[in-house]
Amino acid sequence: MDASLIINNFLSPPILFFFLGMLAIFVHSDLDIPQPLAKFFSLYLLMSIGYRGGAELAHSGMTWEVATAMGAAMLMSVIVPIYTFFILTRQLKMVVHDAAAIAATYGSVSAVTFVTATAFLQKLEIPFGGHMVAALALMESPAIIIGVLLYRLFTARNPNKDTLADQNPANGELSWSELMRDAVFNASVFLILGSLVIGLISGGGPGEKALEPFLKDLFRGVLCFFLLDMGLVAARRLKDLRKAGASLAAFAILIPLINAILATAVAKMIGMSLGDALLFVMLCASASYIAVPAAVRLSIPDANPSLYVPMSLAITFPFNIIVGLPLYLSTLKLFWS
Amino acid sequence: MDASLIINNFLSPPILFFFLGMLAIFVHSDLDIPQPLAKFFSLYLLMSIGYRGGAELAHSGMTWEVATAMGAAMLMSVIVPIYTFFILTRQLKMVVHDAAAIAATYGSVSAVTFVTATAFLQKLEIPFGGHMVAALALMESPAIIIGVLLYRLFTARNPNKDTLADQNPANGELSWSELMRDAVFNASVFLILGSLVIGLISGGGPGEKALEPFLKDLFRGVLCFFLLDMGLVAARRLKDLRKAGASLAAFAILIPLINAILATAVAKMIGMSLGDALLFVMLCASASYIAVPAAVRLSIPDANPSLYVPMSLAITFPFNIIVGLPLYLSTLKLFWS
Amino acid sequence: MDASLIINNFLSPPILFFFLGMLAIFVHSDLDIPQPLAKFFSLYLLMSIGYRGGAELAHSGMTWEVATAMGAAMLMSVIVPIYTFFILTRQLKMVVHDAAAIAATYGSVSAVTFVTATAFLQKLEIPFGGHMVAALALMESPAIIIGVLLYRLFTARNPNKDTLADQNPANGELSWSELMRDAVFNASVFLILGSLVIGLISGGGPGEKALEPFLKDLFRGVLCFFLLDMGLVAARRLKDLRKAGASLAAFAILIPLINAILATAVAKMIGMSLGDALLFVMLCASASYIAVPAAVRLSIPDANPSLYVPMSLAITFPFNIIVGLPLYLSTLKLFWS
Amino acid sequence: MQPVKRIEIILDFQDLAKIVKILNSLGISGYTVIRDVTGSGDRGLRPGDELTDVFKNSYIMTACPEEKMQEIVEAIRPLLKRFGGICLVSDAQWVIH
Amino acid sequence: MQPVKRIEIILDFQDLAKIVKILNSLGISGYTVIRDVTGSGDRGLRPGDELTDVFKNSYIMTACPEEKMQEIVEAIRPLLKRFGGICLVSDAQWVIH
Amino acid sequence: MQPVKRIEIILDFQDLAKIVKILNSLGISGYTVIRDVTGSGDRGLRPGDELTDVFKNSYIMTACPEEKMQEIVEAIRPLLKRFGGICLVSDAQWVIH
Ligand SMILES: Nc1ncnc2c1ncn2[C@@H]1O[C@H](COP(=O)(O)O)[C@@H](O)[C@H]1O
Ligand SMILES: Nc1ncnc2c1ncn2[C@@H]1O[C@H](COP(=O)(O)O)[C@@H](O)[C@H]1O
Ligand SMILES: Nc1ncnc2c1ncn2[C@@H]1O[C@H](COP(=O)(O)O)[C@@H](O)[C@H]1O
Ligand code: NA
Ligand code: NA
Ligand code: NA
Repeated sequence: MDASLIINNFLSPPILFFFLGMLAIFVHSDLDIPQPLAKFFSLYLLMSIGYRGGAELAHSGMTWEVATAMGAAMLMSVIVPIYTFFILTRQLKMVVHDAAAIAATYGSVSAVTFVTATAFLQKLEIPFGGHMVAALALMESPAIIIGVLLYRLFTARNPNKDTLADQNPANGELSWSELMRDAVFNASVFLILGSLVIGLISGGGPGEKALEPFLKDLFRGVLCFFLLDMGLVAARRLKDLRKAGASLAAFAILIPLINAILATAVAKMIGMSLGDALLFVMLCASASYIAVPAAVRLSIPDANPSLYVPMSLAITFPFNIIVGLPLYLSTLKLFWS
Repeated sequence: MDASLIINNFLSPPILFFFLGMLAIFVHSDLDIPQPLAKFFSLYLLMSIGYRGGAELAHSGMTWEVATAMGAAMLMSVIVPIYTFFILTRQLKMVVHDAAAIAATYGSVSAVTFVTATAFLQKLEIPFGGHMVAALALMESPAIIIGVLLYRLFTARNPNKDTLADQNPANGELSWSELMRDAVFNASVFLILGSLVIGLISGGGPGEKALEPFLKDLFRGVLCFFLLDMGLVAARRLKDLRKAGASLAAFAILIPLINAILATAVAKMIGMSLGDALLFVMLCASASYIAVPAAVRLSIPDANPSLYVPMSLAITFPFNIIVGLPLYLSTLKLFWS
Repeated sequence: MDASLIINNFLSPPILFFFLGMLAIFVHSDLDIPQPLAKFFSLYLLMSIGYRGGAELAHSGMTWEVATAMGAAMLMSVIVPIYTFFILTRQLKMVVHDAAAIAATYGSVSAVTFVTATAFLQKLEIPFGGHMVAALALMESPAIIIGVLLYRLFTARNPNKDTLADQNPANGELSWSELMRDAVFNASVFLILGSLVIGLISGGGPGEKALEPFLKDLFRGVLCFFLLDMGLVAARRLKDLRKAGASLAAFAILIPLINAILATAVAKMIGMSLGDALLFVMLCASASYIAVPAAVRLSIPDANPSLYVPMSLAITFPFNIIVGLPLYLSTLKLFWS
Repeated sequence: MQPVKRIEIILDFQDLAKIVKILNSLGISGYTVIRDVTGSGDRGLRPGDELTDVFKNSYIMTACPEEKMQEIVEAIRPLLKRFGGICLVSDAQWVIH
Repeated sequence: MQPVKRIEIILDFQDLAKIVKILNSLGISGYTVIRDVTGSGDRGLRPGDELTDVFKNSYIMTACPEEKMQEIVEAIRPLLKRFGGICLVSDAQWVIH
Repeated sequence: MQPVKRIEIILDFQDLAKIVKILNSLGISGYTVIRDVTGSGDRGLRPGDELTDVFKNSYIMTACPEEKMQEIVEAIRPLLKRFGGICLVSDAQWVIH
């Protein structure tokens, strides 16, 4: 294990600002980032990562490497929600609706984790492909759909449903079109994919150069500001974890580790580059807290958000960016050198 | 016609982000730019364009070229509202209050259209003068005042007015001071003019250099973000167009074309440079959707905003930046080469 | 006196944008900066100044110079609230609660004034030490605590207090923990100190370079935008000054001048560099309008905020950045050359 | 002044469009919306501080004639049953102008 | 507790200052404002998503003694007539403190 | 529908947490908050345009059974006495769902 890598990451400004945010809550400071700003920064990061990924893809072109990465991404986002669902229902005796929601959470991905990982790679000057951004966009939705399918498969039909399911659509069955919209056209998938396509189209041209000061140079600074806010929010959610209990807290650290091992194996098998492999591992290890709640709210209405949200936001996310990032990279280095 | 110019503009990031915003509405994505951010970006663009225009004017100084451009701007913003008013009332049989509001809309200008045009010229490396920003500021208000005058001239005195016009100022007559304030000191005119003066005063000094990263380098990126929001808003207004009907929709495309032709002739006559001419044409072809609604609300209270707002915002604005921009430039090139 | 310095400062973009903001209120323009943006810009400025101060401190290290500056900062923030309190109660016959609040206001410091001063020094290429940021953070709280102590010392026990002070904490005595939190962990002290520590830790590394475009290059532009908003707010508060009366208005200009003289003497005595001395003088001359109201609200509840807020925000702040900055520097130059 | 019923509905931000649709379908074109509202209810705290808009509320108020009130309430009730939220009805006087 | 009238006014964002002026002129110094409110009424949808602040509303509420209510309503009515908006009056109990 | 009391509290933004704590301690888990509200009262104008959050208000509303109302009001009154703000109580009907 490369201890210097861990310390190095620990002492990098984005991570330190994340800690600063958490600290602000612990000492009861009134530090507060206005919500419209936090939202803007997340949109900015998605736009930046999407556009730059697309522009790079325009340079490199569609290759075999790209296709296998997409395949691997697809594969993992199908496997993870299924195996975690059974761990949750069988091993942890969890009710179906919560298990399905947590499975969707851990099968889907966190764009902010990905973004933090790209900043980490850039600092270490390890190159990575623009198509990994496409993999990120690709991995957000399938796990959600699988989670909903599992929920519907394993839930006994509600006897009261028939009385409810009258003419009024508000009472009716799950609306697949609403689910698709929430899972595929939610703001974060939409903006990443859209920016990627715009980057693909206009990359290489003079437009790319003119956007650099905004979309590229500010990236690291905005990330610091954004992680300051994430620290505030994560620390506020920490107390919800008491409800989740020790076994779910352990789950929130162990499953990312297992997913990271699986992803490492897959990445080695298909011959990803070191940078791409780290991003792929981060994606698989990460858990969603933006796309999943939006889609699960309507599709698995009885799932308890005060379980899956703090698990991903207050445990898995900090774990991945603080410990996971250098840990996964030093593990990968063992096999890639 | 230079087709490559059209395609080139069509595929430039700002325009593509505008389309992305429209698409988000069509596919019912929940993408949403927080309103305070959208407002900030518009303030930023006005400040940037104003300051840089002023700084450039400080370099070039007040010349004959500048004076004639101001004169031409003044002329066009008087002619346009008058001739469009008569087309609307005579040809389209429109009631006076709506005709006056639409005439003011098309006589006044859109700063965002102007800003998009400057980015277009910068990409093509066609120079333009800082005084065109002054022309922009100059053209916002006169058409509004003329629109209100036409309204008052052609409206039969309201017989109920006397009962209303008691001591209470709330009931009284049009407040000219309020109109002047809304037309001349509205936020966008004020900020552009103020920044222009600041640029004039401090341009050339070390202050200009220090402001470049913020006011100049970020410009293109902010424009993309801003047009993403404009796309969202324009698409939301599209459905209001049904009320407007086909003849007003045609008006919203034909009048810009006529104004562009008039402006081309005037620009040629006074010997503007190619870059200045394009900006002048864009100003004349553009329609206001910020300054006009604010002033018209009180001065022509019976005008229906769901006519003039979607016309300018959802037809004329997209038409001008997508089709108009390259169209007008390739036409100008015919006469300027 | 160096008149060119005064004119130069007067015509610099940040000051001109401050005037523009004030003008907007005087001409009743509807220009308005959304509050979340204004708050973000203040957070940005604190983060930027903190991080860069810390990074510079990492380069220079902890020296004797740093220690004496901290000592001087501590000394001044103890002396100023005490002597001003007695001027207010004895000379101006002010009631104790208002005197204590105003004393705390003038003993504490204004981060925005400091930030404007650093931009001024950078323009003149006068170097200053990163430890002055630490001095800024150090000077925010002590005066507040002294103000509260003075208030409690000189206020006769309220006879009604006993009936109120029942079991309910809402009725109880001053909560020292709340005061400490408001005085020491308020957002602005917390963010400056936190960013300073992060700068200390990560300064010099590659992280510092990557943050430059955001934290350093944008600084001047953001300052302009921010001062535009400060101009709006200051002008809105001007009319509250009528309540304060002429003697308090004079106080709001004379006390900064006296503090500036005291600070000049102290700075000379301990041998500060010219740049550090100017920042130290600005800190001592400045008055708080962020940290103080938050802490005073609970600790000196009967103090009237419509006295101490407009005094510092609408008189002392503009005076210091417009007249004080070049005045203090040209005075310092007499003794430092 | 004319007596009206003041109906207040507080529900998930993301269900706002559904309520507006129902009001429109009942011919109610007068309502006021406060988009960003936080709170707490049966489904726990909704702090409104996250990136997703899922955990925050919206507020809608409509003043309507008494006879319309029952109709609106009936149309909204199943939505509240399914998605959560509350609905309050109170009396008010509409200032005719 | 003391009975009061709760007057709610919803009108154009840009008319807010006019209402405040009227309240001040009537000696009413207690009121609460929510600046950014959207809605729909006789003059159509006011979505509040544009750059201009023209198409959004503000909300003002003031609790006043019964005898003041009539005076306020009469002063506000012509404003509503001219510029649009609504005014509701309801009963409430003020918690004396 | 079930009769309830609608308690509205408007007070300093920075005292919001104190009110929430009191509500929680009384077992009230249903309330709605509008964080950014401006206004004017005995302590003068609170314009909400400054960098500090000291000069702005928050709004909390809770609908509760009649018997709980007195308890809440009594618990809140000393807070209002010390820190300012107002509390209004009115009648409403809760739409059961
Ligand atoms: N008793 C109540 N009083 C006021 N607001 C409430 C009450 N109960 C619920 N709410 C609001 O309605 C939202 C949804 O409630 P619920 O569906 O019960 O979680 C909450 O987040 C609150 O904003
Ligand atoms: N019946 C109503 N109930 C609640 N709010 C209303 C109602 N009618 C109008 N409003 C509000 O008042 C604003 C102006 O109304 P109007 O002048 O009728 O267009 C609307 O945009 C709504 O926010
Ligand atoms: N009569 C009233 N009607 C409505 N809101 C009020 C009233 N009095 C006070 N308020 C609100 O309560 C806040 C604090 O009031 P006060 O403690 O009296 O300064 C004010 O800023 C207003 O937002
Ligand atoms: Na995952
Ligand atoms: Na025009
Ligand atoms: Na001071």
